[in-house]
Amino acid sequence: MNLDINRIRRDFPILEQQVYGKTLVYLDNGATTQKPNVVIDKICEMYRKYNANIHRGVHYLSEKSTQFYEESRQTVAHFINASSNKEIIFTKGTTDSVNLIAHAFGDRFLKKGDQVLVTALEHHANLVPWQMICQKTGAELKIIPINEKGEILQDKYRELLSDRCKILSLTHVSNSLGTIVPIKEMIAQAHAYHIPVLVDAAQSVQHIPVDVQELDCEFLAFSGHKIYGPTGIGVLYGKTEWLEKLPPYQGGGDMIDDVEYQKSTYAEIPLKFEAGTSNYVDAIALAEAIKYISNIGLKNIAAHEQEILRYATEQMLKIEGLKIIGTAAQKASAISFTLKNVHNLDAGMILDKMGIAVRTGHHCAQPLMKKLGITGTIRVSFAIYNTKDEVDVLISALQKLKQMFN
Amino acid sequence: MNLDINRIRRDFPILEQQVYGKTLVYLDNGATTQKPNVVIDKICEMYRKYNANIHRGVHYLSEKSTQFYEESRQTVAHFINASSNKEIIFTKGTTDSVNLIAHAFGDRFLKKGDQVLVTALEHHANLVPWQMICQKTGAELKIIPINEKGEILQDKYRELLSDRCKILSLTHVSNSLGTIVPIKEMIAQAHAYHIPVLVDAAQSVQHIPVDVQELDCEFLAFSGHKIYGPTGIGVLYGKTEWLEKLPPYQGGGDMIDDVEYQKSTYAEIPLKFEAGTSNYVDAIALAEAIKYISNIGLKNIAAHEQEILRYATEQMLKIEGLKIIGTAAQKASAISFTLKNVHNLDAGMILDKMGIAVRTGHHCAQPLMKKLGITGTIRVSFAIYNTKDEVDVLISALQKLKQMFN
Amino acid sequence: MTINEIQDQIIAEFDIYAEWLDKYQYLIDLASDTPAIDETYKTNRYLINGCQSRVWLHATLSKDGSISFSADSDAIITKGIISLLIRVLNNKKPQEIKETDLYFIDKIGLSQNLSPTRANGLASMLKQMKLYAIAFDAKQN
Amino acid sequence: MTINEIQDQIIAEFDIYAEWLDKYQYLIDLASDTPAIDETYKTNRYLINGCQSRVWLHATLSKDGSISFSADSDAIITKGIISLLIRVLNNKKPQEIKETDLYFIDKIGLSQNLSPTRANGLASMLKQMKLYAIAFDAKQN
Ligand SMILES: Cc1ncc(COP(=O)(O)O)c(C=O)c1O
Ligand SMILES: Cc1ncc(COP(=O)(O)O)c(C=O)c1O
Repeated sequence: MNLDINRIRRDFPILEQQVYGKTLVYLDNGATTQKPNVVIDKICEMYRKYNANIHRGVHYLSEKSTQFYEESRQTVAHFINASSNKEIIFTKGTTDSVNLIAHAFGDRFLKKGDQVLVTALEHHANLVPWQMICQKTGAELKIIPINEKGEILQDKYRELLSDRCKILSLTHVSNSLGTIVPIKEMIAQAHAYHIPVLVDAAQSVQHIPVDVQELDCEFLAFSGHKIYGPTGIGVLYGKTEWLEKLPPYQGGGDMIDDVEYQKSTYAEIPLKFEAGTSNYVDAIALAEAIKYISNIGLKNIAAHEQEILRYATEQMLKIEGLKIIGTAAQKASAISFTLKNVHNLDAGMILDKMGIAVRTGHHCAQPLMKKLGITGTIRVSFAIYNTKDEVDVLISALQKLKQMFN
Repeated sequence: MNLDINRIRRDFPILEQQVYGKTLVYLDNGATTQKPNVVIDKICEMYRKYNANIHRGVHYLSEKSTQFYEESRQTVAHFINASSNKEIIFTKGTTDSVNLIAHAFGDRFLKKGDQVLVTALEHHANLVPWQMICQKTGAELKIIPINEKGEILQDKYRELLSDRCKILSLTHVSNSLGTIVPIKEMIAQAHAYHIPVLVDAAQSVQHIPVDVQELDCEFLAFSGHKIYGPTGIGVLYGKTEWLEKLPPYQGGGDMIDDVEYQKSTYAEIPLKFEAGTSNYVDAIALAEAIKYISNIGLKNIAAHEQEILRYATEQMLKIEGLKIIGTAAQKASAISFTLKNVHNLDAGMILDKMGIAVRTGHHCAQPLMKKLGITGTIRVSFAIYNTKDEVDVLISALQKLKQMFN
Repeated sequence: MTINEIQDQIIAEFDIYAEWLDKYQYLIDLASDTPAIDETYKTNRYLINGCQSRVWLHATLSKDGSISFSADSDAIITKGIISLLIRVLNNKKPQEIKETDLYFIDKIGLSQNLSPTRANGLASMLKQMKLYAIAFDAKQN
Repeated sequence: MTINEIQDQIIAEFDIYAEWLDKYQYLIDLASDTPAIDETYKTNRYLINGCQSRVWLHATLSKDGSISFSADSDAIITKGIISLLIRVLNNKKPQEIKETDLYFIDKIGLSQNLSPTRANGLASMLKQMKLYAIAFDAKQN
């Protein structure tokens, strides 16, 4: 199927914006995606027609919003093929989801002498929480190394696996280099040592089909705002048996069963992990985003984005002095690069003035940048609404930019 | 000044909703408030025109959204009279804010033998996190008792104060009984023992003027959705010196300074406590809500709501078999009551069919309900848009309801 | 009458009322007409989890092999709903109860008009009744 | 020239360029014309915190009691901006530097066009320059 990208673009009002008198070319989708009208309209509709706090309400509005909220949980469960709605927890975002697991898992299962495994590709969100919990529990953080292309060294990974490893947490797609990590195989290998696995899917669910049962991961996290949904909402998937054995993370309303002044018993999953008033409006709008992309089809999205990625890579390699950072065999959506004699910040500022939004710097992956011996990169990252024409605009902008610095 | 409530009502689109063919009478404002058009429109505007991830972005949209986000921090700081923007941390809500403090404070300052003080009035959000941290650290949770009117027993409070108390966390206004707690005096008394104080202002900032410098509290928490703002956003205020000495809560992007694989240094406040992509859209919309009510004026709002409260109380007392639960001398916004021979759930369901939204049950204050010897109450809670006419509708509904059960 | 005949009867009764308030009034009246459960069964042992109000349910196996239920709740509307469930399932054989599909709940609009928490409560009651049936069935065989 | 005369001169220069790209080109050209800092000062000691790119700043007190600055950055536009700051404040007396109000930054539109993080960086540079002035002033008195 060939997608009609121009029709899709019309669903995203912000793409018509002018920036410094130039049509916006938005290539910062790794940081956050833009929102289709259906998502924006759903938020408005909720506030204009149905807003009321969910659960425990006996009145009409509260029943409606509770119903919509629980239907959204169903939509998310279906999207990643969870085996039950209970396995879906709404959080603030990927960072919140990872912190929840690091904290709850660490509290119950980590002690001195244990190891936690992450990869050299991780975003700070999937690194710093583990550093913190390792510091607290005395467990050791082990880093699975990569090669110069940005691919995980599978033999080193297998060497690191042992009974001392208590959990593996790894990204599905690298936000800074675009590498697609072969997580399915890695999860199977971890399971041989009974190691549970958390997948940081912040950069994958919007680009490639993700099926938690096929992957067989114990946990998976992603952010609403990176998958065409609103900010302030995210998802944590967990296998029922695991969610049931983890202690709660935050305390408050909704996550309790019975409370006395001195002690409480907790609700069943998923509510056990949803303390306080949930962000039901954004959860409902996230479900709308998921329906929107499911209608287009994740396979179609992947095909379109791969084509853009291939074309952009090809064109960029023609620019002298441009070096692509991250050349893994399997990549999704993002291209990081440096320009000879041009600092990434300078490049970002100039591209901005040409109407092109890119991200520059360390992309929340400082240790990776240090490892690669650079202070940062310029990153373009694509979404469903990007076109080859936009790539052409980028390429000529880069050429212009080079001239400015010579 | 006399407010033109009908004009204000026109700012809230949901108030025109029909429920079962009857005009909605929304008296569940303690659970969540409705949103004025300016708030809803701001969310749409952000997504349609300015959406981009904040901080670290060098492009136009990112600069704009960062600027609006930081201006919102300023608006919040000004609203509660914080002495600096750095003292404002955006969280998910009150529950998140209290958990942050309980966790960070507990980690650093609580140990076996220490005491944590809360009142018998607390919402689960300001009770369960302290239970959890006490369980973890071995500290003891002490409950300041109340009298049958729902007022804090000040002499008992003073007896509980000692050098063993390490922190006092108390509600400003009780969500279930409406009691206004004399926190200013209580904070001063805690300070005599060098005890820092966290104020749960979830039920006060929308009803009465709150000035953190005048109160002199160390921390203060509230939720956006209860102050006419969106769900998914909340505020934690903290004195600079305290925020600086607390360890970070969640790890991730934005809250770091320098990251290596094995260790990280953290950003300055407030960013140290804002891990991951903040909910900038809802933070910006919250600022809009705050501007909206500041324009009306908190004193005017308080005056109007006190008048409604007085009138409703008076009318309700005329209903035979109706008992008001919580009769403190100082109350704000909420009336809890029971009806003889009518279970609160039955009442809630019938009122709903008459178009009246109230809350029933334990109001996330189970220990308080047990203490009062009841399983729950019916609670009506008012906001700026409620009118005496609506109180009249409620009163005749209650009369009708009584008949149905006799 | 068979289970389905009783269900159809209830649907017909509720059809008379166009207004929701009248349907509720009918539930309240039903509750008042339902005999209360024996006080000895109003204990935690017979309490059903998952209801916002408290519901106690007790069942005995009659000599003819059918089940007889008694129940109570501190909330009247809840009690009215249980009394409908009992009316449908009382004095039926375990086998019948186990296999029955209670369509009347949807048809009288009860399930749409219950909050999800209340709908959970209804599901819990029904589940408990079926559990009794399963237990008695096992005992008999 | 006084500090303000130089500021006005810069404003006039930037006024020529209507397009933002041209202003940036001008900053880039300025940076290339600015002599690099002595390599011995490119150390952490002279690094300014709060900039997204690395900025090194060094200052010495000349015999006539004025301050002479030298600076560098790994980002060219940043270096262009610093070179403007230096042009305005170089060879001025500590007292003058301490008290000066740098309005040119706003007037050429730089501050509106800097991301808040970059604006922070600019503020940090300026702060560091004033700190040198304060230090030298204290030394002299
Ligand atoms: C007094 C009080 N504290 C805390 C909370 C919790 O707020 P949230 O659910 O928005 O986190 C509430 C709201 O129910 C409340 O009324
Ligand atoms: C791979 C990866 N993990 C985690 C995150 C953190 O997501 P959030 O900031 O939405 O919590 C991001 C987003 O920057 C990411 O790209």
